[in-house]
Amino acid sequence: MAQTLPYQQLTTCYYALTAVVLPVLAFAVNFFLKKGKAAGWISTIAIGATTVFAAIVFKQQWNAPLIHATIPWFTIGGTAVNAGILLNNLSVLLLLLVNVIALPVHIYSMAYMSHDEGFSRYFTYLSFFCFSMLALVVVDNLVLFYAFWELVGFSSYLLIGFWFTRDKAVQANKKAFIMNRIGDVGLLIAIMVLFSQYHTFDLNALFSADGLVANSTLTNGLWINGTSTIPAVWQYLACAGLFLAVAAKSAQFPLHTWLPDAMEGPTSVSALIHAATMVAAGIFLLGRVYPLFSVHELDALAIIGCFTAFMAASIAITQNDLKRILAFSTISQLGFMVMAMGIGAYASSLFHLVTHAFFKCLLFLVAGAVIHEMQHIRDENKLDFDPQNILYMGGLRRKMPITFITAVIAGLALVGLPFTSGYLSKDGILIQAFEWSDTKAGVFKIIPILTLITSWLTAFYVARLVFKVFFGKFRLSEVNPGLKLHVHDGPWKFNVPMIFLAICCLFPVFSLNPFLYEHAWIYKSFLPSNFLERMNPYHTIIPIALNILSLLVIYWAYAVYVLDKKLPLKQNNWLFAFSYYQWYFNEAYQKVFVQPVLAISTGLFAFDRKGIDGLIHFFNRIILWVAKLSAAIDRYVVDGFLHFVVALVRQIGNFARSFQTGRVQYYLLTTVVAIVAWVILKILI
Amino acid sequence: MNLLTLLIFIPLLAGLVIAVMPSSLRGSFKYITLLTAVIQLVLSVLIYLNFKTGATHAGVVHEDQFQFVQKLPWIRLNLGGVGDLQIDYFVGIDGVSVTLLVMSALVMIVAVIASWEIKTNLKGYFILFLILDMAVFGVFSALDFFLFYLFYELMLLPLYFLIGMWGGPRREYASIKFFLYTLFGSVFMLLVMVGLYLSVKDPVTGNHTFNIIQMMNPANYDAGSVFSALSHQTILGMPARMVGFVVLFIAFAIKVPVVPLHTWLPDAHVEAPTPVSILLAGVLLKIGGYGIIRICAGIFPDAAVQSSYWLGLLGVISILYGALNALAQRDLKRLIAYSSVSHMGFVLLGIASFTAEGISGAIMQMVSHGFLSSMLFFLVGVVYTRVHDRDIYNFRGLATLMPSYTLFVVIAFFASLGLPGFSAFVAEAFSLAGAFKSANTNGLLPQWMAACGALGILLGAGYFLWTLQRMFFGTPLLKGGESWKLSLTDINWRERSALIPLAFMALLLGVMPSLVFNKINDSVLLLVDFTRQFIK
Amino acid sequence: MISLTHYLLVGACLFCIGLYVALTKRNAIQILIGIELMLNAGILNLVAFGKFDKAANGGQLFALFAIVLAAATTAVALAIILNVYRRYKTIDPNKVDKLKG
Amino acid sequence: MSAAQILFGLMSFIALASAVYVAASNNLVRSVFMFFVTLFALAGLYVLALADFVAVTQIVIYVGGILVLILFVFMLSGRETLEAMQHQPKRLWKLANLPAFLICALLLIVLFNLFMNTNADALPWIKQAVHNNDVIKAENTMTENIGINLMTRYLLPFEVISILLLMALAGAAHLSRKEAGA
Amino acid sequence: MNELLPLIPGQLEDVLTSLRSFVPELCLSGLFLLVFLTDLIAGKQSAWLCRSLVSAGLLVVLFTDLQQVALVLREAKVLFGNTLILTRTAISFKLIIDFFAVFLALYVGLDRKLEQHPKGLGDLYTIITASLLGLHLMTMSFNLLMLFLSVEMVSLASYLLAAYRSESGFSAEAGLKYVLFGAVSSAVMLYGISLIYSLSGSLNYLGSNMLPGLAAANPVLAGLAVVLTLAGLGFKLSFTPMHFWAPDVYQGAPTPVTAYLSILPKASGFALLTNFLIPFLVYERWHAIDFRVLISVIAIASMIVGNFAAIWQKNIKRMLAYSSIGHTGFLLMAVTTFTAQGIRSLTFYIAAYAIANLAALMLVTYFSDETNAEDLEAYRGLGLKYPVAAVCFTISLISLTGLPATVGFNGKLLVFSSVYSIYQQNHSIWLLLLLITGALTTVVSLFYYIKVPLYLFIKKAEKVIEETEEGAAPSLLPIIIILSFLVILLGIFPDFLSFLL
Repeated sequence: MAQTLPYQQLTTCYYALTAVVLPVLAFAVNFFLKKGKAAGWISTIAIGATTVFAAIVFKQQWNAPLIHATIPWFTIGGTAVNAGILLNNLSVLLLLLVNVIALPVHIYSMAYMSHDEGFSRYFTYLSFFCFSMLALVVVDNLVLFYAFWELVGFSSYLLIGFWFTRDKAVQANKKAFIMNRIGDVGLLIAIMVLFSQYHTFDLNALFSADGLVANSTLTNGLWINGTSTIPAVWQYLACAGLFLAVAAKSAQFPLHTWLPDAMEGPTSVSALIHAATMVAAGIFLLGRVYPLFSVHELDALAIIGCFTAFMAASIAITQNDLKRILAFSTISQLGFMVMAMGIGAYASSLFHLVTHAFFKCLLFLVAGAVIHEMQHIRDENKLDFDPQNILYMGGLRRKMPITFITAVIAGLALVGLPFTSGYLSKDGILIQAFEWSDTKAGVFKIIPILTLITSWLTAFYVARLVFKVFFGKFRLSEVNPGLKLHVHDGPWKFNVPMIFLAICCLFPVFSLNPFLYEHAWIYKSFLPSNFLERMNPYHTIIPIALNILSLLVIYWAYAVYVLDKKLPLKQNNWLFAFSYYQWYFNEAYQKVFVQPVLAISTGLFAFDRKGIDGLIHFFNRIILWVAKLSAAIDRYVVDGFLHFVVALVRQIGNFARSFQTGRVQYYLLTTVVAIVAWVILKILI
Repeated sequence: MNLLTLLIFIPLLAGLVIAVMPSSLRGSFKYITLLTAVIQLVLSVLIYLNFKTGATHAGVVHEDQFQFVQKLPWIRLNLGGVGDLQIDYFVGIDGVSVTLLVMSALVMIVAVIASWEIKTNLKGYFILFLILDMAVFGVFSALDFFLFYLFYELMLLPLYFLIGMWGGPRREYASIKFFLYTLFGSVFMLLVMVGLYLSVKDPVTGNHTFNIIQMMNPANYDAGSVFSALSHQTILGMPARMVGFVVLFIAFAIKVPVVPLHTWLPDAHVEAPTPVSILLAGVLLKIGGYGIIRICAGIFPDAAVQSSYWLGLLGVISILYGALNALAQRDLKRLIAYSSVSHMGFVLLGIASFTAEGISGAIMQMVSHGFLSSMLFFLVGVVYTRVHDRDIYNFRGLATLMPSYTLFVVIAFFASLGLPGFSAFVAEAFSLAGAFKSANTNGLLPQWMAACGALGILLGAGYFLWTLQRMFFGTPLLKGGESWKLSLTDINWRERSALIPLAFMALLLGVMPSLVFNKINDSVLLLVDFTRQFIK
Repeated sequence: MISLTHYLLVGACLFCIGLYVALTKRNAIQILIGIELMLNAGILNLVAFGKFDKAANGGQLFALFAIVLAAATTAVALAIILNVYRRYKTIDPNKVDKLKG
Repeated sequence: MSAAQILFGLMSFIALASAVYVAASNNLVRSVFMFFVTLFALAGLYVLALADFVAVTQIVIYVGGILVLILFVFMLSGRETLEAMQHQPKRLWKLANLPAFLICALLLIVLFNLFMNTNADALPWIKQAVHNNDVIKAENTMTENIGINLMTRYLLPFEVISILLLMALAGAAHLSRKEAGA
Repeated sequence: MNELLPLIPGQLEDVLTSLRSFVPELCLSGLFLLVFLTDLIAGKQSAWLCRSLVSAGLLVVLFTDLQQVALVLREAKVLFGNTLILTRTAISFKLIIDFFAVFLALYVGLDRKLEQHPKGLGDLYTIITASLLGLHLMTMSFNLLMLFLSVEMVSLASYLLAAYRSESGFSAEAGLKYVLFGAVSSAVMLYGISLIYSLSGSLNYLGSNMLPGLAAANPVLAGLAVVLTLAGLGFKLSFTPMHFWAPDVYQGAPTPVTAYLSILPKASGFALLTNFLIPFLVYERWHAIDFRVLISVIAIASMIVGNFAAIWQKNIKRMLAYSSIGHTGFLLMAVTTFTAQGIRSLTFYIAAYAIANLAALMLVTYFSDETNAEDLEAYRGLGLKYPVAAVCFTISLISLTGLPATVGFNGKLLVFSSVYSIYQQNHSIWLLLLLITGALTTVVSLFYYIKVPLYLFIKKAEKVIEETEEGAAPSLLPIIIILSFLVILLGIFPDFLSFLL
């Protein structure tokens, strides 16, 4: 370390570095060892050790003054680019979070992937991902940030396409990478704008409390920094680029469609990367560059976040693929976080990031466990069905109690019922959204209201998911009576991580007071904004209204899915078999609630598929078309010009030799004509 | 013995040795060539290690700051009226050239290894190869324009034959196209060279001189000479210096190649045998970029700065156009050839910015592309030698059949598309950063160019990933069926030995770009400083 | 006194007639005759103007040399024509056109 | 009009008329003989220009040399040659000759125009020669003069042309030689 | 008696002093007589004897040429009463001519077709030796009579050489065309000279009357006179529009003769041209013709016609013929400078062109003798069968194209620089056009030159290559190798050549 840091800080730095480096060592070892079961242990031990270091760093650094340690990396022109780490609350929190999520997932994976041919490859990739992710959170400059930002995407690419012989997986990873690349380009442009304005890549210099960004202003269409002034449009462009990056990584509208497709990867990967860590990187980025955004840009963030949240939730309602439901849910929750950033609820947003990481990861692990069993059934009975379809499941709560319980805890956290972590974080966002809207024009009320509706939709789909999977009867055996069913909870490698994560979904981990999000330690450490005096009525009304209605929704769902056992969608032919009252309820439910929502949902889904994806396909086609066109231009115009020149040269040559008739008198005549022509020319001039 | 001279002429020596050896020893030719290449690598590494940095060793426009200089009087023709024709054997390097030398030396080795696949006319092949080898190093080290031009042209003929004799089915067309294209550029370069020679006088001897460094000093120009900045001469109504610059630029742009002067490249690459493709993409394209920096920008900084907008525009067009064309290809080699066009566009964009970041990025991109394109072409050669087919649609699921091969392909592809951790990322990022910064610092390039250039990165991901998906992933399905399956064995130790160093270098430079930047920084800064005074 | 212009004019006529003969005749020997006419036009000029160059006598001597050279040329040309006749059985130079393009 | 002028007119007329006949005739033998006439007429013109030695040479070499040579060629190549040469299709005016005719006429017009515009008798050098009395008079015998000049001032050309003739001799002899003899 | 008598001793004295500067020519004359007599006496065996005699004699002549250098170190010498001028440039030209004459003398005996000529080669040597005298005189002539005489001498020799293989129809046809075209040209030239004489009363370039007389005359008439004279020279140089004979004759003539025709008369023709033109340029009252423009236009036309038409050629000799027209254009470019530097570059370029062209034509002979290959198509795949010869061919063609590391490149560079330095002074658009055309036609020339290596190496032979029974003369290839080596050596160290020129 170049700077002289106090010994304490120096060790902290080394610990942090060790935490980053260990996974890459594991990666290297696995990479060169090739096949072998040892890979799982190597990676897991590495991540375990990393977790320990991360915890130490966290302990030492949480709420302590930030540490910024650098070594010179290279010098380009007049700019010395340093490599270093920046440890503040944000980074150490994420450092710990990633590890705490990654460790259970590693353990889980050892069981989950144990029969896969690519076992060691899997852990190689996984370690690489951990390395990239951990490095991403601690690095101190934009170049490195971009580097790891993209490496995270790359490892995600590798993991989504882990089963590379499956066409869908390969399509999905390509899509994911390219969409992320769009975001990367945005980020790159943003970085370049910042660099050209501030001539540095250093995050601390740029974004610290009294950093360069904080001291520059946007006035009269100009972006003024101490040394240079450029048109404000570049500031907008930087923000747009950053937003694009966030949208791509955190699957925000309109770049969200890769995430559902990314579910083609192993479930454990989805749990780690596409639920808890990588997708949160966008939020992390927002947290890092927060000072850059002006008020209007934040408003735009809020709107888009809110819209994404609502849209994804409404889509999640009707999905039947277990992992897709969770994927849309993730998009929705990320939307919450982005919106929270937009409304200035910086602390809540990060808080939600943390809590969400736990419960969503847990949900995926649960899903993985269930799918694992379903696959087992499929293979054992030599059937052909989609093991991820929740319509085939049901009643698993007795077969898989631990899984069930953890699922319920995670689900409740996701819904945001009291005593869970989700309650704490989500509540805060909602309350602050209402408070924020008070300061804005009336139209902005839509945002908190839409958020509220989204919460209820969340409650519904979570309930639907849990009921479909764990309640009622096992629907597959109704269709195939002779089904061999050896369904049970997974091995300890499944259970221990799940239980651990379930514990993390409960309130004591974050706040001793289960009802007041302001008391959460994470929240407190992130300098909450000032307008949250518990004076206003939102703080009472919203939690109560929200939770009561949520419970109501869950009950509806219970009514529909457990008591009814029939999908409300196909009600007409099945209704008479059930009680009138229930039918009436269903009818009402259909008419009043489900159908409109479903309509919106299908509409939005269609929009998602046809509209956004269609648009992307359209762009894709346009690009391909342009590519073909330019290839044609290349062949026919550019090369054609060349061939034309060659033909021209040959024709001139042909003309020149056309005089060469072989007749000597003709030659003489030509010569004489030339001379006489010269004489006449001479006379005329 | 001067290291640089040794470096340049060792291949010639080896070529002579091969020339006099009887054909019965033809098996040993490749080993001799390999040995030569290894010696060259050792020498170039020695040079690299002994290369001094610091503001007093920046070079560029200061003749005394060049290193490993050897200057011998060579041609002194008494021409009567206008004094002696003064041509020196003058070689030396500064930051701009040193990294390119090391890169070239390594790529040479890879090309020699790739030459194992050559089975016919070994003697001719290796002699031509070695002549080419010599010319390449000569070009990078020559500081006398005449010498530079000599080496520059000396590359044409060996390449013509290498493509023409050992190439694919349309080799005649490709080789003649290549030759004519390049010659077109270089003949006009000759005219400008002569014009420069007659405009510049060596202040010491008073003779006209071909010394490139002296051509950079406006004080050395004869008052009233064509290219004197003060005399404001015109050629066909255009400012003479601008004409000179444009002509030189076109000559080098053909080499780079810059759209729309690129169409020789896909044909040449597709038809060339693998080692020649490697050399072509890995080394020869760099000569274009090197020439633009050293010659165009060095000798005509005023014109270069004036026309930087157009240079940048051409760079951006190359980036996008090359990438789009790559997307439309189904021949793997052609795809990679077009990707070269796209990647070299970054070089031009970086240079056009005339910022330290941009030019460093451009040089880095040249070095990086040298490694990566060699790797890519080598990889194409691997498949092609096995089944003699390169059509992307004829393959599927190669990852299952050739896992190690696929690993290298993935590395090469991702490194090429600018994945951080590999050299191309640093290079492209800083080329773009330079271009971006330009608007702010010297006002030469508008920012939208950099932004458009960034789109090229995106498109790059498009075609590489598409290829990966289409060709390597999925379940194996080959056009040639079982027989192909049998021939498509995974890469062997020899192929590995070529690929690993390249991949390693790409990675090393990605992680430690200072290996390049430290050596070039002083020169780049000086160059930027030097050009800055011409910015109005 | 005969004006020199007259000599020039006669020479010009002779030259042009000779040229016409050389350009149009389909017989190598006739072409040769045309050439002799052209040569004589030149000689005529030399002789006419040589009158005013008594000391050096350039005109007349040149004329002598020219006559001798014409003779030598004719001899060589005839030898060649004879050869062509042996090969092609014609001395029409337009029919002797295997070499062209 | 002096006798010289009349003679000049006559000689010129004969020379040009016979030349035109040569141009117009398709009969080889006749044109050869008309060419003979032209040469004689020209020799007359030379005499009028006070170049008697040249005139004599003209007659000796052309008539005695060249024409005889041409006739020799006829004979060497045999009777059938002569017939083949004589029996050419009658084409006095062929359209194909039109361009040649036009260009020759054009050249003639140009030359006439130029010569008429130039007062040849008043050229500076001629005036100077008259002034220096460097003009050949009718009473001078130029043969002596020519002899001296050939041996002094023009010695080199004189010697060179001897080599030239020797070479032409060797070459022409080589070409005309029968192959079998070698 | 005669008023000339008093002048005789002075003039004889002049002749005697001039003889001292006339040693090479005297040697040549002696050699001519010797060869002529040997040929007469020796009969059938004469070829071998004559060849050795000529080669040895030429070496002596070369030596005497070199000795002459000392004579003209300070200033040019005027010989034989203003008929000849001996300058350093003339010596350079003579050196070039004699040097290549040695090679040609060796070469003619190595061409199988010529060697098998039933009438023997003895006369050929006689003619060549005599023509060399003419060539020498051409380089030095400073007088219209000498000009006409020397041109005629060379022309006559050329006709005879072109038609030499009397058993071949092509040779006879080439001879016929050549002699007819040449005779008309010389008639035209004679007419032009007679006009010059008419207008000025002088045959000496520097005679007191010539230039003032011409300058005072009607500019069109004076111009016409000069242009007609130039037309005769143009025939020797074969520049456009006097080039038409060249392709036919070059193709039809025996290959060594083609080599002779494309090198020697061309070289001395340029000497003659510069000698003829420079007085006009020096004389400031001459305005009838701007020679720089005229020559530039001719040069451009020649470069275009020669190079572009060559693209179409299938026969190698014919292609080289067209290319030599192009080279004439390029050489004229050097003439347009009318400076010492330009003339030096001219001689250099001629030498460069001559080496490469000679080598190329020898290779034409070589392949023709080995496999009866005359056309490009027949060259298919020969490169792999005859690698050394094919490599030499490539080298010489590269030199003709003017790519570096060959002597042709240096020549091109020198010509470009000399033209450029003039352009720098006067900014004449014509010079710029010349430069651009020169560059463009270089590219075009590659287009056809490269076809030869293309067919030799790259195109695969479609059928089995048939070899002739006896093959090429064994000593042909070593000579070719020497020449190719010279091409490279002088490409890298042009000093060796420029030292001599």
